[in-house]
Amino acid sequence: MGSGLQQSPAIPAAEAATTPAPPTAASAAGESRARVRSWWSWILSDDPPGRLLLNAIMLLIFAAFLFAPFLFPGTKALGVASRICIFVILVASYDLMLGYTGIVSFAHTMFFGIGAYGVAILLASGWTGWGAVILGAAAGAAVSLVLAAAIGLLSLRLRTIFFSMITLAVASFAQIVAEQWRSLTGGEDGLTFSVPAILKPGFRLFAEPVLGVTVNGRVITYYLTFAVSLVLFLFMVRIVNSPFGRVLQAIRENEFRVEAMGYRVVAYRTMVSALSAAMAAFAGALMALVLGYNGPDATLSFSLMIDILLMIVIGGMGTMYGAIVGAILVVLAEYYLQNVLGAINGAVAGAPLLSALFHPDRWLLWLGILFVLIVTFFPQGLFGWLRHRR
Amino acid sequence: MSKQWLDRLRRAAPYAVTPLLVVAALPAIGPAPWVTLTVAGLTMGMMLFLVASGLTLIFGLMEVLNFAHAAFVTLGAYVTISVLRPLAGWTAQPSLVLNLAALLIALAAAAAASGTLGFVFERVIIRQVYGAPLRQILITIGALTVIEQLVIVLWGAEAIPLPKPASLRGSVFLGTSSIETYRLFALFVGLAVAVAMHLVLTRTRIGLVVRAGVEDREMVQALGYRIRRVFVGVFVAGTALAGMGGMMWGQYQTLVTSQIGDGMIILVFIILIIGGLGSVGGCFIGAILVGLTSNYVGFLAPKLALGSNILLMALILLWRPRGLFPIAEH
Amino acid sequence: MIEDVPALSTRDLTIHFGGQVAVNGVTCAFRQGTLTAIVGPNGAGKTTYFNLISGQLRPSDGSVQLFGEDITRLGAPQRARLGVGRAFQLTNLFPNLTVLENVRLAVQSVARIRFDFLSVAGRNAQLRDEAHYWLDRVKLSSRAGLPAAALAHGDQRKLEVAILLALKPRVFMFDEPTAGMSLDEVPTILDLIDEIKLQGDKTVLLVEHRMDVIKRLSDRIVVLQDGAMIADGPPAEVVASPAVQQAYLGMQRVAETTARGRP
Amino acid sequence: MTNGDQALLRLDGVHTDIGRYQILYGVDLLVRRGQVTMLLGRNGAGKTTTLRTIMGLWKPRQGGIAFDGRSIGGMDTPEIARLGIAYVPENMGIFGKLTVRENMLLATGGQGFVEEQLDRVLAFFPALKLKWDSPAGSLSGGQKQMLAVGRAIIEPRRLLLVDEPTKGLSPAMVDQLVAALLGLKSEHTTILLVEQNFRVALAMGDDVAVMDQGRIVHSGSMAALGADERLQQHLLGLSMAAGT
Repeated sequence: MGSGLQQSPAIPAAEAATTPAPPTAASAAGESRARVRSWWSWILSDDPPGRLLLNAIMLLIFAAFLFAPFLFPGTKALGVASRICIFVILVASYDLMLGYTGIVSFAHTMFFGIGAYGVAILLASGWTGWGAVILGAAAGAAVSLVLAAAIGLLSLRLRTIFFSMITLAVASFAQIVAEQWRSLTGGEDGLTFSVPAILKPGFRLFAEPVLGVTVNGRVITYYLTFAVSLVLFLFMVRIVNSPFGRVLQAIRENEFRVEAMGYRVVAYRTMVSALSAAMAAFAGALMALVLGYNGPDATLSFSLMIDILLMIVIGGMGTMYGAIVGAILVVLAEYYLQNVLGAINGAVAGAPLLSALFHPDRWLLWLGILFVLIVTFFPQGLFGWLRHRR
Repeated sequence: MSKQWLDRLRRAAPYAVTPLLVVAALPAIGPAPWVTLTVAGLTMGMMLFLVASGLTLIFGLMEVLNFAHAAFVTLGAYVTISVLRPLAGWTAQPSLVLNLAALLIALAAAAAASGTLGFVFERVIIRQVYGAPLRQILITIGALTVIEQLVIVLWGAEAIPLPKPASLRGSVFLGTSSIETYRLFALFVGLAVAVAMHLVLTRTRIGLVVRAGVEDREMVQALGYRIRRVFVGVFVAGTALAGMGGMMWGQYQTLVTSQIGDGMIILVFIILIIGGLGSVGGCFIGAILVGLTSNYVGFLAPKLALGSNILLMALILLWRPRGLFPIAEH
Repeated sequence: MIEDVPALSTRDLTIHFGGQVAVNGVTCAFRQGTLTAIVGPNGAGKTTYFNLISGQLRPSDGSVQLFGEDITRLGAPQRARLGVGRAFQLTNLFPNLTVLENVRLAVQSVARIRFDFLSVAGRNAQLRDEAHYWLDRVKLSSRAGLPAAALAHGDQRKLEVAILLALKPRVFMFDEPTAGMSLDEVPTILDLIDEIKLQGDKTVLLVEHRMDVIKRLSDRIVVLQDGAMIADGPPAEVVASPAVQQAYLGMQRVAETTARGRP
Repeated sequence: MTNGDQALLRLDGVHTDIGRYQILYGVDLLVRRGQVTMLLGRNGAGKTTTLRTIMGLWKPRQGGIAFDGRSIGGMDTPEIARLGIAYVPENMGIFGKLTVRENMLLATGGQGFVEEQLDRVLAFFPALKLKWDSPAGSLSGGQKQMLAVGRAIIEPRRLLLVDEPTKGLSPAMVDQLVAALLGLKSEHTTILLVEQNFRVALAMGDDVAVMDQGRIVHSGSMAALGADERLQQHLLGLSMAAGT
C-alpha cells in the first residue's frame, strides 16, 4: 500500500493551469511516511522535500550552507549566503499566505522593513548591546503582528484582488512614512549603526584561522543568520503540516465548505497573515544586523516585493522548500547574472540595441521574462515540478 | 416609511461625499487658494481618471485586474518625449495653436503606442489567465517588470526632462486665484474623454454590448456576440487611455522616469477601491475625490499630503467595504 | 432526555433576492429525535431554506432558533459549532486534498483543534483513526489516499455524508443525499440516515424527491411551494391531501388551491 | 421516428466535465424539427449542463453535437447562437441595469427592431410594453421571465433552449407563460424545454427525454409518459400517491 500511495496524484494539465498549488503535504505520501518515526522526520514535520534524489539535493544544499564560510571564503560570498538565508525566511513566510492559503499581499516588504527598523532604530540610538537587538526584533515582530492582524480583520473578508490592491496601497504608505519621518528613520538616507561587538568584522573568535578561514565577526554573523533562518524555516514547515496548516489549505481549496465545518475563515486568514508578518519582521531584523545599515531601499522598496514574487514563483509555491530553491536562484542571479550579462554585453558591443538588452543592469529584465514563462508553462515552479515529476 | 427615507439617503450618500468635501474645504482654506486648489484637484482627478477608467472598464468586463497597467502609462510618457523631440520647434514658440497641435499629436501617438502594446499584451499575457485571479496578479506583475525594463533599454535609465510648451507654462488669473495654464488644458482633455466615453457607452451598439457584458458575459455570448473581440477592443481602448494619461502626467511633471507609472498606479488603485471595482461612474467620482483630497491636504498639512489618500481609502472602506459604487458580483 | 423545546425552529423566515421572495414567512419547529422530509417542486425554496438555517444566507426577516436559542445573527461557522450540520446538494469538497484529509478536517473541527500550529497533524492518531472510522461507515476506506476530485460522483456524495457524520451535529441537514448515486449505492446512505434517527436524540431534515425514500424514513413531511409552507403533517396525511397532490405534481395548479400559502 | 431529416438537433454520447467533476456521462438526445421536446429529470441529473453544452458554454469532452446536420460540438457560443439557437437560462440572463428596450435590442444584434416581430412579442407579453424604458432589474420575477422568453424570439430562431421557465413563478404567471409558449408551439417553433412542472410538461411536450445521473434514461412521446403513472413514478419519483 505504501508505495502505491507515494505516487502523487497526476493533475490534468487543464487543472494544473487553474490551480497553481499542487496537492501539498496533505497528500497520502506524508501520511505513510509518518510511520517512519525518526527524529529527523519529526524535525521536518513528516514533510521531507521528496523522494531520494530530491532529499539528496536538499541535503547537499544544507551542507553547503552549513559550511559556507569554509567552502566559499570571501566577504562577497558570505554576504550572498546570508542574503539567501534571509530571503528563504521572507519567501517561505510569504508562501504561508500565497501558496498555502491563496492570499495575495503586497505588504510583505513592509513587515520586513518594520523588523529591520526595529533593530536599526534601537542600535542607532547608541544602545549597542544584545538587549537592543532582541528587543528591536521582538518589537518589530510584535508591531508587524498587530498591524497585519488589523489589516486582515478589516479587509481579508474581501476578494483576493481587492485585498491585494489594499495591501499595495498600505505598503506604499509605509514607504512614505519611512522616508518622511526623518527623526526616527533617518529618512531616505536611512540609519547606519554599529552592531554588538562579536558581530563586528574586527572581532576574532580564535586567534588562529580554522581550516584556513579566520573566524571573525562576519562569520559569526553568518552563523547567527543561518541558525535563526533554519529554526524559523523548520517552524514554518511545522505550521503548514499542523492542524492549523491543514485548515489553511482547505481554505485555499474551498472556503465556503470550511465555514460550514465550523472554522472561521477570516480568523484563519488573519492569523496566518499575522504569523507571516512576524516571520518577515524577524527576517528584516537579521537583514539589519548583516548590513549594519537600514533604509527604505534596503528593506521597503517595491522591487524587493518583485524579488519575493520571483523567488516564490520560480521555486514553486505551496511547497515551502520552493522558497529555498527560489531564493538561491534569484539571489545568485542578482549577483552573478550581471557578470554573465556583462560578458555578453562585451561581445555584442557593436549593436546598440543588443548591448542595451544585455547591459549588466538589465538582469531584472531576464528574470522577469523567466518569471512570465514559469507562470505560464510551469505553474508549479521548479521545486513543485521536481517533486511531482514521475 | 422612515425606512424608505433611510434607504434613499443611503443610496444618495456616496454622491454627496465630493460636494461635501469641496464645501468643507472652503472655510478651512480661504477663497483665493480654494479656487486654485479646487481647479488643481479637478485637473489631477481628470488625469487620474484617464488611467483609472481604462483599468476599471477592463476589470468590469473581463474580471481582469491588470497590474501592468502602470507600464502603459510609462510608455505613453516616453513616447511623448520621442514625439515632442522633433517637434521642439513647435513647442518652443509661444504660439498656442502650434503648441496645442504638438501636444495633440503626442497624445495621439501615446494612445496609439500604448494601445498597440495593449493589443499584443492581451494576446500574449492576458488571454491565458482569464478566470484565474491568482495567476493574473502574478503574470501581470511579471509583465510590468519586463515592460519597464524594456523601456529602460529603449530610452535609458536616466530621468528625461519634458518641458511644457511655451504658451502653457504660466498661469492665468481668475480674480485673485492663479491657475496654471497647463491645468486648464488637462482639465479640458480629461473632460472631453470622459464625455466621449459616456456617449460611447450609452449611445452606441458597442457600448450596449459592453454594458451588458459587465453584467453577464455568458448571456452576451449566448445572444451571438463574440465577446472575445469586445474584450480585445476594450483592452486596447483601456491601455490607450493609460497611454494618454501617461502623456498628460509626464508633461505635467515635466520629468519622466521609468517609474512614472508606478507612482501614479497606487493612486489609481486607491481610486478603484474607493469608487468600486468595475464601475466607470464610481471611478470618475473616486478620481476627483483623490485629486481634491491630495491638493487640499497638501495645502493644509503638506506632510500629510502623500498619506492623505490612504487615509481617505481607509475611511471609505470602513464605511463601505466594497467601495462607494460597487457593481454586482458576477 | 428529550426536551420540550424544539431542536430547531424558524419563525417567519423570509428572504428576498432582488424583487423575488425565495423563502416566504416559513414558521416551523422540528422536534428532537424526529426526521422531517422537506419536499416541493424545484425552485420552491428548499435549498434556500436550508441555507438560511445553516447560515450561508442571512434572512431579510424572521429568525432561527436552535434549542430555543436565537442563532439568526450567527455566521455559518458558529452555527456549525453549535451543532447545525449540513451536507450539500452539489458536491462541495476539497478537490485537491485526499479523501482522508477531507474527513479529518471535520474531525479536527469537532475536536476543537483550531489554532494548533505546533503539532504535526498526520501524527495525531486519534484524528486519523476517527476519520478512517467515518470513511468505513460510508464504505470509502479503500479510497482514503486519493484526491477527492478523483472519486466517482456517487463516491463524492458518500464523502459528503462522511464529512457530515464526522461533524457530529445535533441537527443533520441532508440536501438530496442520494441524487446522482447509482441505485445499489443508495441503501448504504439510507441505512446511515436511519441509524442517525434511531439514536433518538438527533434531529434530521431531509430534502428529497424520491417518495419511496421519504416514506421509509420520515416522521413528518413539510411541503414548500414558491417559498411558502403549504402543508405540514404525518406522511400519510400529507400525501393524501389533494392540495398537496396538486401542488406537488403541478397537475392543476389553480389559484384557489394555493391561495392559502401566499399573501 | 428517428428519421435523420426530422432531427434538428442530435447529441451522440456527449460527456461533459465541469472543472474536475464529470457531469454528463454520454447523453444521446434527439430534437425533432417543429416539435417541443421536454427534458425532465431529478435535480442534479444534468439537464442544465446538457443545455449549456449544446450552447457551447461548457465544452463537451467527448461525443458529437449536430445541429441541422452540422457539427457544433467544438464551436464557440457566439457562433452557435448565430446559427439560430436561442437560450433562456435558468437565471433568465436578464441585464438588470439595462432597460427592457435595451435588453430586447441586444437580441436583435443591435440592428433595431422589425416592427411586426416586436408587435408579435408584445402581443404575447403586453406587460413588457408598460415597462419598456424601465431598468429590467425593476421587473417582477414573472416579467423578467417574459422578457427572457421575448428576447429569445424577437428574431426568428430555429431552436429555442429554455431552462425551467416556470421556476418560482406564481400560478397566474405560469399560465400566462404557458399560453405564450403554446403560441410558439402552434407556430411550429422547435423547442427543447427543461421543466419540473409536470402539468406544463404534459401541456407542452410532443417528445420527452428523462435524464438521470448524467444520462438519458428514457425517451419517447410525452403523451405516453403522461398516461403511464408507473413509468412516471419509476423515472421521476414524483408521484405522491404511489407507494411501496
